[in-house]
Amino acid sequence: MNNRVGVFICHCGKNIARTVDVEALRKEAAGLPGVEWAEDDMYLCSDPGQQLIRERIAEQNLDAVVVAACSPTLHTTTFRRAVESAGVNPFRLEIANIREQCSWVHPGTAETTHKAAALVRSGVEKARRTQPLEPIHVGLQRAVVVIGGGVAGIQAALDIAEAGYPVHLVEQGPNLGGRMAQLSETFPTLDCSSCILTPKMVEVSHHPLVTIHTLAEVTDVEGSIGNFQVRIRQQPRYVIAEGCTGCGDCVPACPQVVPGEFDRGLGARKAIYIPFPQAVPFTYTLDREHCLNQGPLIICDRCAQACEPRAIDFDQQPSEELVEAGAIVLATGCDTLPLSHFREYGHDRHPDVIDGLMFERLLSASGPTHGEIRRPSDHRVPKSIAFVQCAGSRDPERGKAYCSQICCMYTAKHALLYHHAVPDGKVYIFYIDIRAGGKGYEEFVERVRAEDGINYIRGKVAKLIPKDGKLEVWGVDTLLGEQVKVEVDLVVLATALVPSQGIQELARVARVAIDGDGFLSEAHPKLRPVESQTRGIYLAGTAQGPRDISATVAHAAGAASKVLGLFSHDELVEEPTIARVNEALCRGCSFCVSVCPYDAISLHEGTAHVNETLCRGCGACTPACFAAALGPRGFEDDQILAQIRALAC
Amino acid sequence: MTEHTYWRTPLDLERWPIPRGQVVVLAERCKGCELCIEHCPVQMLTWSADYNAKGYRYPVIVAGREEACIACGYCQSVCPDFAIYVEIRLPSPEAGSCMTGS
Amino acid sequence: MTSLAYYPGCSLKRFASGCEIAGLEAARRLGIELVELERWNCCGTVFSMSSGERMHHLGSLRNLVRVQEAGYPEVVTMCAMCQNTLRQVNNEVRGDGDSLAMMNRFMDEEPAYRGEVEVLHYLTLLDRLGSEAIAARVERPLTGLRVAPYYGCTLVRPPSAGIDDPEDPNIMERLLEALGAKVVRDPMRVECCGAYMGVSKPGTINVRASAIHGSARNSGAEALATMCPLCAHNLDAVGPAPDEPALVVFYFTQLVALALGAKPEQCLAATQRVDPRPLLSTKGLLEEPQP
Amino acid sequence: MKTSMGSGSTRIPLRQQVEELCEQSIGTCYQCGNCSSGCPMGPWMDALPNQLIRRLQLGLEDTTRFASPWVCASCFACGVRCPKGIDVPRVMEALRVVGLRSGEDHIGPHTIEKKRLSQLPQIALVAHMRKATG
Amino acid sequence: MLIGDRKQQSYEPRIVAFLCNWCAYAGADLAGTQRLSYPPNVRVIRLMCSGRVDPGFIIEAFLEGADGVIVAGCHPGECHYEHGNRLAERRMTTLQHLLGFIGIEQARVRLAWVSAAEGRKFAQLIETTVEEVRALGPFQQFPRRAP
Repeated sequence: MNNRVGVFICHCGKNIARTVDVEALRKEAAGLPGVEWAEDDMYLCSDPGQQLIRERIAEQNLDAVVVAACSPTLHTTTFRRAVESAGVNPFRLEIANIREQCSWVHPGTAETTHKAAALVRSGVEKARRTQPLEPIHVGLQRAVVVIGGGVAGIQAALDIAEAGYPVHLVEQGPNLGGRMAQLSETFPTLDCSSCILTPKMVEVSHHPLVTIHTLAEVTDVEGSIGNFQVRIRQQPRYVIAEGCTGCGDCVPACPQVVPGEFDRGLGARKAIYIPFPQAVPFTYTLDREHCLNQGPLIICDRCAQACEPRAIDFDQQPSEELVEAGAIVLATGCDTLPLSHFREYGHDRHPDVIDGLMFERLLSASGPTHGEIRRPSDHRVPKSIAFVQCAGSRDPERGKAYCSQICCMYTAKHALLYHHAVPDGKVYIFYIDIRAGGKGYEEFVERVRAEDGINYIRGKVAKLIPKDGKLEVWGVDTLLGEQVKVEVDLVVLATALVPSQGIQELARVARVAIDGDGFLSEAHPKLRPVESQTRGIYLAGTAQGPRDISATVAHAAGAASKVLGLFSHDELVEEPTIARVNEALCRGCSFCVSVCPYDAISLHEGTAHVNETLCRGCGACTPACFAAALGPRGFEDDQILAQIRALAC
Repeated sequence: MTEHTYWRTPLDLERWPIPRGQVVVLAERCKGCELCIEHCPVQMLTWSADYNAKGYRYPVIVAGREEACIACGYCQSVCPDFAIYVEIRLPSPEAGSCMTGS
Repeated sequence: MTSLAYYPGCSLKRFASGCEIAGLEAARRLGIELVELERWNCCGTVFSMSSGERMHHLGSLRNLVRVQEAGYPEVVTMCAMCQNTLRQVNNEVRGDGDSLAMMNRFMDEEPAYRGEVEVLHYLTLLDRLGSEAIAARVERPLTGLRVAPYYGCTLVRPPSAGIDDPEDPNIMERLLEALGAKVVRDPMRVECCGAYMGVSKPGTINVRASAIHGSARNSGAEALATMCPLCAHNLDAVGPAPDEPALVVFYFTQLVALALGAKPEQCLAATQRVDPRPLLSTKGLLEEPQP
Repeated sequence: MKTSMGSGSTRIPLRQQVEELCEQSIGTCYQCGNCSSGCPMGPWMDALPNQLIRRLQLGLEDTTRFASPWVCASCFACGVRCPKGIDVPRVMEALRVVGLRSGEDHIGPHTIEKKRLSQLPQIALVAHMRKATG
Repeated sequence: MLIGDRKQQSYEPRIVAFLCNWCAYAGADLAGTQRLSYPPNVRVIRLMCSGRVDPGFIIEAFLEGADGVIVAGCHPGECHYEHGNRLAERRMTTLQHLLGFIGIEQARVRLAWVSAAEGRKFAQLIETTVEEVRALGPFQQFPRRAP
């Protein structure tokens, strides 16, 4: 126990001295057990004030300090530096908050001084029981794993790699590009989506510091900030990447035609394929699920025979790789609510009821119709289209309670592009509210609204009835107060954005939280939007919540800058005020393990062990410990009990 | 009604030519093991009504499925008696389309 | 032979008797004995949805007490409206102990209802047997008969009282397929026929019936199958406007009885405005089943 | 203006009255109109269901003058489709109850032709009487 | 001497408050910044999280002469440490069941959620707690420990 405590009482001008009798307080403090020196000063936080503390430490050979002043949130760092420079361990400083929680809130009566004295006494009792603590230094692996090869993942990977750090970009599918690659044009500028994405894809694929893992998944994450070990499982492509020249000779040879995922089933592909002409890497993929060779027996090898460079390898096996990384960026993107969800809109599974992403493929020059809008049932050019917004969004009862953010805009874009392609076509947009809150967005919607032949109808659609090759849309115009029935050739549902499949498993593996809708949870909705609740793991793009391309890119750049901020240090310096186990007392009951919010405690050979980089010192484990074997440094039981004794009497 | 996500007929099927083949059966070599009929991925083979000289039924093409052969070569690969083979016709866009797979 | 309590309701004893006669015959042929409750009263026809009108539930509640007295855990209904009203009242009192206690006090001449009876619709009963078991009993498959099931409202809505998905039900389709019929999925099959509004606004029913008949016809149906006496009345007895063609409207039970080999007079006992016999005879469904 | 006996200005506001009767939260409606889109009786209504709810949200006491609740066939389609989980049929029922409590029936045997009366099935008559008479 | 034996004088309840660093303590600081006044009967112990509060601390406070105890943390769902406040809630709920058994009125122990933005709420919390504990009278069930 330290018995050479110095107490320094600040007047804070008149802020404290107005209501607290500082002189009485000093006298009281000087008489407390363990106090070697007590002094007051006008402004302790000023340079002369700090100098005073330093001098007294040296003169009086103090080994712990109590500063009675303002809130510790304001000047802890100031006074820690001051005592440290005088040779006292900074964690032997205690602050008694006699301003915010005493002099400012109570009148100038004896009772206020009385309270201040109690707070000082409490501080002294704690200070006497402090131990010297050293900050924890942790090495830092300056490499990143970015999970998800869409525009968010690409942006984050490029930003980090440009700063000079190696990046592993892990993509589940056979190629990069994500959702953005599927889009035709982007709102509100009508830039061609693949034209602006392709250069980025090429850049990331050629970057010497970026390693791209396609057909790959992260199956396990160990470790913590600065030192993650990420297990990447690589699915076989059955095409040797180095060998494939992308000539495509294998494709006509393949006898198996299947609906392609990239075209949302509106376009076909072979069992050996490349999803789209700009794909990166430009390597073909053999889809064994649809290949004729289902067993180990290879009988149809027509693709292999057609392949001049002999790049097809039916014997490829899954492989695993363990990657060291200091940070992880999750950019797993989004999906849309499946059309089968909407039983009232397509109970007969009408081919001409499609979702917005399918319509993007119909509009896309690289799509199945080369950009000509044709409806799936009979390939005719639709003469009328109904767009149904909020299909599953803003529908807490049967869909998702949230607004999907992008549907108002892409529906307006769809209407405009269709109208340009089919000038005599009729468009009916059924909406509830138009949400166009981006730069140039409202202007874009206004432009679409002004088009002749595009009708915005305020009201939700209850049902679609197939009728004589058309679809009868049952809607309402809530502004007119009349029911609306229109027969159209094609119905496009603006389906709600949902997190990608598999995100729950990834969240479990990476130990990040997900919200009630399945999106990844940010650390703070306003102030820490790109950080997950797990340190060292950052979020980018629609994995965290619905957003459009520009917001996704900004979010990803934000995540990258957080990673770079982390990497700007030589090593991680962690506060030492974390939990500590007295191994002699620990009985290995594991109660602490179950209460720790950070999975920072584990049992090794029957004794609790604290991972110093995961522990954040909340102290939740301590009350759970029956053996009193566990306590957070700086807030240990004996310190708090001494404070209680000092305060309660 | 399929629950498969992508159940619509792709709009560009005709753009995806499928290699075509012509199955040739050497009936007299066949000893009726059924492997070719069993393995044909487009189910275009069935038993003949009559018997060959050895007294076996042999594979014949299902009526109406003459054009179904995708020249995969399964039948000739599995035939233990070299009694069936496929002549490959070059894929052509107008060869017609038949979507296979699930 | 399984024995179950049976609540017919008023319509099945009068203008919808065809539904009951065929339904009972079909049940007999499937080895199910439906024992009609000794005393029963009107269910109230419609469920009162207002918090202040609990007394309207008494009719249904008394019937549930009758089932409880007779010692059956379940009661089978054929009428869609009866099943809806009984089920909703049952749900209401089960979910609200105070309400049940109040109602029991009010019916102090009756034994207190304990809330344990389950209301079961005839369709659910058949579905429990399973398509395969029913298909095995079919003597006169409805081959070639293109039927559009028509659910109307009260079989499927509200979801708490419905027997299948409110937007996309499938139970009648499954059973009709088991009977060998060609099932037509009509998009209007859960849309309201106008219900009781025919009383005060007769014209509305023709409009609704036209839409429903027209949609089923466009979908390729030759007949509609329903389980609701009020739907049957509106779609058949009232029907579309006079100049518009009308499909044959069957009670679902009639098709079951027919397929299971019952005599045509048992299946088609009550008068149907649109005579089903010509349609059935073109399909050879009025002949004696082949052994 | 019609005034209920013994009520005057102390009468409970209509919205509160309806909310108590139907046990639904009228305020959650965001006027998407889905209830009205699929309403089979919509063509015969003088105000669509969403409009009635809007009027109730605003506390307009004259909402009771509309005929719509008496045209509603209680088919429950609106309630099934409401994205906000409002059981709209219950709101309609509450409006009917409010109307009936003022002592006015909206149908009676005398209003129906004798000949039709004998042709109408009891299920329709009982149902309609239950919904439209006090 | 400043500190007399208060039980001899007119009764002023003594409240010990355990505040989490991120929400409740910051809320108490805000009350100060806003110069809200509240009774000086409260003595604050700053902890990193309300989940650190051991029920034993509360008993200890009563043993040492406190008349009431406040535990305050972040609002549910806003815990700086994911769910430490939930642990506090569970521990306090259990403790509440046992208080009567050991002779402490339940009203003497209060669990509250105060955010960093709720200075006024903090001041009101102290006011109402002091009033309620004052009404209960001094806590004298336990013989005071010898100092």
